[in-house]
Amino acid sequence: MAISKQEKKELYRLMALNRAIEERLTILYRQGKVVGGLYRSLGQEATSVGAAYALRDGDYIGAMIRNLGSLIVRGVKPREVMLQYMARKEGPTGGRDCNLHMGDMSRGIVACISMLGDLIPVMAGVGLALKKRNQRNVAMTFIGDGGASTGAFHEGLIMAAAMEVPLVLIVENNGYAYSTPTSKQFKTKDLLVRAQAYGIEAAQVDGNDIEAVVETARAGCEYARKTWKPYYIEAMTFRMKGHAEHDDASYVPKSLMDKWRVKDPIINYEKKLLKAKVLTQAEVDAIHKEIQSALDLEVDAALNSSFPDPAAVGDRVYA
Amino acid sequence: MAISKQEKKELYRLMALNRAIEERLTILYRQGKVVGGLYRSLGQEATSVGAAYALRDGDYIGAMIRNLGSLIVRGVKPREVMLQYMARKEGPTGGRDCNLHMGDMSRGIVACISMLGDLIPVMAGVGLALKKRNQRNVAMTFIGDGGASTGAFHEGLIMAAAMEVPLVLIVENNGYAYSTPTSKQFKTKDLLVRAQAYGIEAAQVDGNDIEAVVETARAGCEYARKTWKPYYIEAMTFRMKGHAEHDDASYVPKSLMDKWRVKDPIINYEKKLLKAKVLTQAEVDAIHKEIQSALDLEVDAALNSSFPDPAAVGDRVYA
Amino acid sequence: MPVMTYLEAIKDGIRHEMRRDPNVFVIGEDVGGYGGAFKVTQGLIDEFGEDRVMDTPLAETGFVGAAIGAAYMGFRPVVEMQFIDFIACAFNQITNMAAKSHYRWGQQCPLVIRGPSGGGVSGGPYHSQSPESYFVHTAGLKVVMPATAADAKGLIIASIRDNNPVIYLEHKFLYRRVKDDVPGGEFVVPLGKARLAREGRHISVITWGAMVHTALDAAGQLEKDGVSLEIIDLRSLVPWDKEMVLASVKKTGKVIVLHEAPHTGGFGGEVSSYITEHAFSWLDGPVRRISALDTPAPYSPPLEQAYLPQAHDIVRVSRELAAF
Amino acid sequence: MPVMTYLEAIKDGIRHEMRRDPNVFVIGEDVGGYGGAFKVTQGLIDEFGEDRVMDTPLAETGFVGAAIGAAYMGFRPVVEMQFIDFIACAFNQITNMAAKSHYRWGQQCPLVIRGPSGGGVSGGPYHSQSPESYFVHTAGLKVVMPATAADAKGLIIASIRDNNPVIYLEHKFLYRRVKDDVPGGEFVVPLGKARLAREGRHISVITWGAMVHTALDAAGQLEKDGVSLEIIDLRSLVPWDKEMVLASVKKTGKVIVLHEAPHTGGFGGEVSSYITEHAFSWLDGPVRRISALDTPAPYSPPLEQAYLPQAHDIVRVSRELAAF
Ligand SMILES: Cc1ncc(C[n+]2csc(CCOP(=O)(O)OP(=O)(O)O)c2C)c(N)n1
Ligand SMILES: Cc1ncc(C[n+]2csc(CCOP(=O)(O)OP(=O)(O)O)c2C)c(N)n1
Ligand SMILES: [Mg+2]
Ligand SMILES: [Mg+2]
Repeated sequence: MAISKQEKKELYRLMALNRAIEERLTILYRQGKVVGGLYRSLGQEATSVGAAYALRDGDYIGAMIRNLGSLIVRGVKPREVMLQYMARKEGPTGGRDCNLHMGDMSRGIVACISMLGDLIPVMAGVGLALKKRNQRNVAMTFIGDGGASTGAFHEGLIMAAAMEVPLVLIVENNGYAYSTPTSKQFKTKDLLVRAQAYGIEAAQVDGNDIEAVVETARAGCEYARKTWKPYYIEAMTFRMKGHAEHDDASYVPKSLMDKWRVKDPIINYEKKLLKAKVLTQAEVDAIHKEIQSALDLEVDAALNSSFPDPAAVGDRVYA
Repeated sequence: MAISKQEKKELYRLMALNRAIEERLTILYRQGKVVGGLYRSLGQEATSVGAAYALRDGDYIGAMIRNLGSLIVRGVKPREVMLQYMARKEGPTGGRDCNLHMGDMSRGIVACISMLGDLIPVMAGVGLALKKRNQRNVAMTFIGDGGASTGAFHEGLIMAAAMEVPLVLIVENNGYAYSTPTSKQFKTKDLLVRAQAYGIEAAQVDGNDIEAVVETARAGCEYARKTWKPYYIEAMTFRMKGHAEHDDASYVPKSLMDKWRVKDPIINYEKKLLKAKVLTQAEVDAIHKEIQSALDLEVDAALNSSFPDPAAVGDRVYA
Repeated sequence: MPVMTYLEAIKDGIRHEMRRDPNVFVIGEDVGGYGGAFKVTQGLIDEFGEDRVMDTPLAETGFVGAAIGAAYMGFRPVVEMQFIDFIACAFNQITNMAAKSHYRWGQQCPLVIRGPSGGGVSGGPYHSQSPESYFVHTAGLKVVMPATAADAKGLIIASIRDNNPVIYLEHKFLYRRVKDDVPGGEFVVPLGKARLAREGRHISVITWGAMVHTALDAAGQLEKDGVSLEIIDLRSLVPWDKEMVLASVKKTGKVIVLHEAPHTGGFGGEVSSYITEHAFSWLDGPVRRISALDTPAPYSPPLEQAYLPQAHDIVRVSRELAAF
Repeated sequence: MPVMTYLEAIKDGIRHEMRRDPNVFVIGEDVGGYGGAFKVTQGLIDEFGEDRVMDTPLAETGFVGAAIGAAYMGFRPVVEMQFIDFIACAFNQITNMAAKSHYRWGQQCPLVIRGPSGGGVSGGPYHSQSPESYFVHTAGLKVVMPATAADAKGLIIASIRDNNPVIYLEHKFLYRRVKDDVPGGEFVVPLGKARLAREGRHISVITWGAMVHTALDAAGQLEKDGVSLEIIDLRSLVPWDKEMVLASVKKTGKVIVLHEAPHTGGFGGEVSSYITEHAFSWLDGPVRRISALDTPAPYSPPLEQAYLPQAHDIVRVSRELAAF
């Protein structure tokens, strides 16, 4: 299914929104308004937005902490993100959990936990439930090059392969796990080989090319919906910031940053769409302006919202 | 390094001893003398004996509960096995642990625990220690087709590959994990593909052909000693008994049992050595007679040994 | 009322729920055609098929995780650990994923994790553990430990119907040794209600699981000496029946908390402290704890007997308390 | 004596041991060039090189397992959990492999697993846990929780020299907030010896980790009311200093056990029960426990404050006890 002109514009807008929200959060972080750490997806927006864009009604997503783009695509509102990062009462977790640890099954969103890898078997279980219901949908989730070393990654894929369930796993190979480069994590060229170990169909994609990501993810989801089997996508991308805002990433060689800076997924896509006349410069400007003025309101609203009532601390431990 | 005539005789004797000890244990089990379960390696003796036979002075082994053959090769005495299975005071664990859960670092033997897979990272750590000491030896361990699904398997191989340590892993693909056939565990043809996922050198071998096992294991150990890198061997074999003596394995199709019965590693090796005139029938008979009369003494000694003193129960929790 | 073994009663409860609710399914190693290592699920596959009695690869984190995902989707998985000791391999999924999802994001996770626990069968360090204390300390989990066949059924049904993750610890020693009248069909024993296993006058013994039977043994012996034990079988540890316990303590003034798990950090400390906090003025002596030793579970019978609490330990401590 | 932060003191202790014993090495995620998420190991790689300050893949079971193997071989690994919460991912290796090897087969396993624990920094459910109770219940492990910079050093050295697996729980809130005189060079604080953090007359507060400081706060407030708290910092929970605790209890007759971990099944129950068992006749009131709530650790500051024990909770309970 080719990507329509309208979809291209939307993809551009979604990536721009992804980045704009994070930039606002960075400002709020510096102002001491974000509570705790801030995890950026700078440079990885195409993977996050593009993968989720392949989803349909009834599909499920388990986003990780750099997958703001995915959450936006699946209907999470900027306000929710702001409220969550500022630990407010009206945020999606009522201030109980932080950053993108948020879920809402009514919108098909499963919350992650910090322990990397553990969402993979859980999303395999979501896939199992879909199959049990005979519902032709997928359960998509993400993992980093770092998280791919966990036992949960292995056991999750083992389960998905054995049960034949429509799990779509996006492996974001972004060069580093915190300060540890992939060369210290594994000796293979990439992580695509891992899928073969489980007999899982797989593809590799340029994670900075949004259209390629959308097409690959659509093909993967289609396959999973049709066969009930898992699909594995390795997106090659790069983390253009430190692990979190407090980390200046000085351990990343400048040459590597420079190499990837020119591959910026948003700037390049903008150029491409302008060149292809899908967008005009005026439209681009309008998109950004609209995003910014909307975010002004969201940030204000979030800043003016209240913190949770301490009396609520003991609520909701049990269903 | 070709296998010498003398070595061939020894390999035959070791496999015969492996089986004979287990047959005695089965009798003792039926007599109610074995405390707890009994786990046989019937049909897998060539893998267990052959892999360990590739080891040298200074190498380490982490045997699993079907690797009696490996332990014998590495110096464990039949008496120790009897005492352990009968929960006696003078047994290797003083009656604290069961079956082949026994270790002795002075003989290079690391004890397994029941949780499958967990010995793999531990043996990677033994390999790490060897490398730190600049000692050109290997750390060998085993896993079944079932245990290969554990997160510990994945994390152990990830660690061995990343640290580049001389771990030699023998994957015993014996058709079943308890009652679960490999077809319900994984969809790939075999488990050799898993090694590639980690960039680990690997080979597959007929696990019922003792000479092939020895040669493959020697090559793997040689590689690991020389490069400090891990090596992975998949041995194709079959579990000719139930998971334990209480399990009649009625879930295994008769045709499968029949197919593998004719591949018996000991009977076939005996035929081969007789034909090649490495052994005469008289020598074969002598080997068995010697084993049996030695075992008569061992069984008697074990039966006459005492149980642990209950007063010792609290000893040795801390070093 | 039909007489069933403890093991049959568990199966009867699971079967009843599977018939009642199509969202209930069983998942674990060898639970299908083989019927599980102890045969608790034997025969279920014949009635419900492979889709609802699922054999899995050997991957505790994998299948517990998958069960959590299915629970989020509205299913009610009943996960078997082949031996409960292997629950350590899924510890993170249980304590961090399942236990916390309702608190964190309001998502219920109706899940039962069950399996053979406890000692007395020479299982050694990895087939004898009584791990309840690891889970009682994790908010969001419930913990259930039946002592009788009737409770085994009524509590597994309540656990399956509960909207939270429940750790249901069966005692392997009781599987075929305990047999009692079990109501057929619908039968629910609510979580959090203890059972008065024996009425008595002098000392309250608060216990759970297989130790209920050991306490009853001791009570028989002590009766001759004129020491009368009241025995409360907690049935579930989270939630636990504080009211019944306090009422008994206020009656007797003397208390033993008895459990099979090792001593230090065992749930006995929780019960004992709670009693002291809430019934101090009624106590005629210190709350005493009797438990297994602080060692791994040893394999050899003489060692295991010394490790596990025995009736004579209860007799001894009861006499000391009676004389206090 | 040099003044160091709690964090510097940990590093100073590790460095001291690495200089003294070539078998000591550090292993974990990002511990090398990056110096660890909190920079506890910063600079060690410059002095000791990559072979002794090893960055690993993201695999807690893998690197804990590897450390165990190296420990069996005579090395003394110091494993860092990036946050202690991730220790749940290595639970089986720690509780079943490392803890039990000496009992089972006589093999010592000298290993330290350390990492940032505790709350108060809005870390949320997975960066705030105080998991000591999971480990105190596992025979074969030792558990250490320093409250001062000097102890942080003296205890990490004792932990590294210990021949058993030691869970060393640093408190992230104290890393840079606590600063005190720390002896340079050789300095060992033996495991199992508590510290009298404050002498007092009326109520004994038994506590550990960051709560020592909260208790000191409360003591200052109560002094004005004429209520004098004696504060005992346990320093290590396995083994724990029963003698010092009993001596204090016999002096004051009133006790608070205070900890940061959730309430039910916390180590407070162990300490409270033990005191009641062994000093019943000296108690002028029930041993009271103060702890975090039975919830996951919430993220938002007002919730986290309500969750964690605060000085005013100690003040309140102390007044109640004083009036008993
Ligand atoms: C099981 C586990 N161990 C350790 C951590 C701490 N940690 C958080 S992010 C991170 C690096 C993750 O790297 P990667 O998976 O490549 O994701 P990226 O940050 O590059 O998106 C680490 C070690 C964790 N979250 N989970
Ligand atoms: C982590 C873990 N889960 C479950 C078990 C229970 N169990 C013991 S043996 C076994 C099957 C093992 O199969 P495999 O690894 O193929 O070894 P084999 O018995 O065929 O030699 C199972 C499930 C275990 N020992 N460890
Ligand atoms: Mg990464
Ligand atoms: Mg097998």
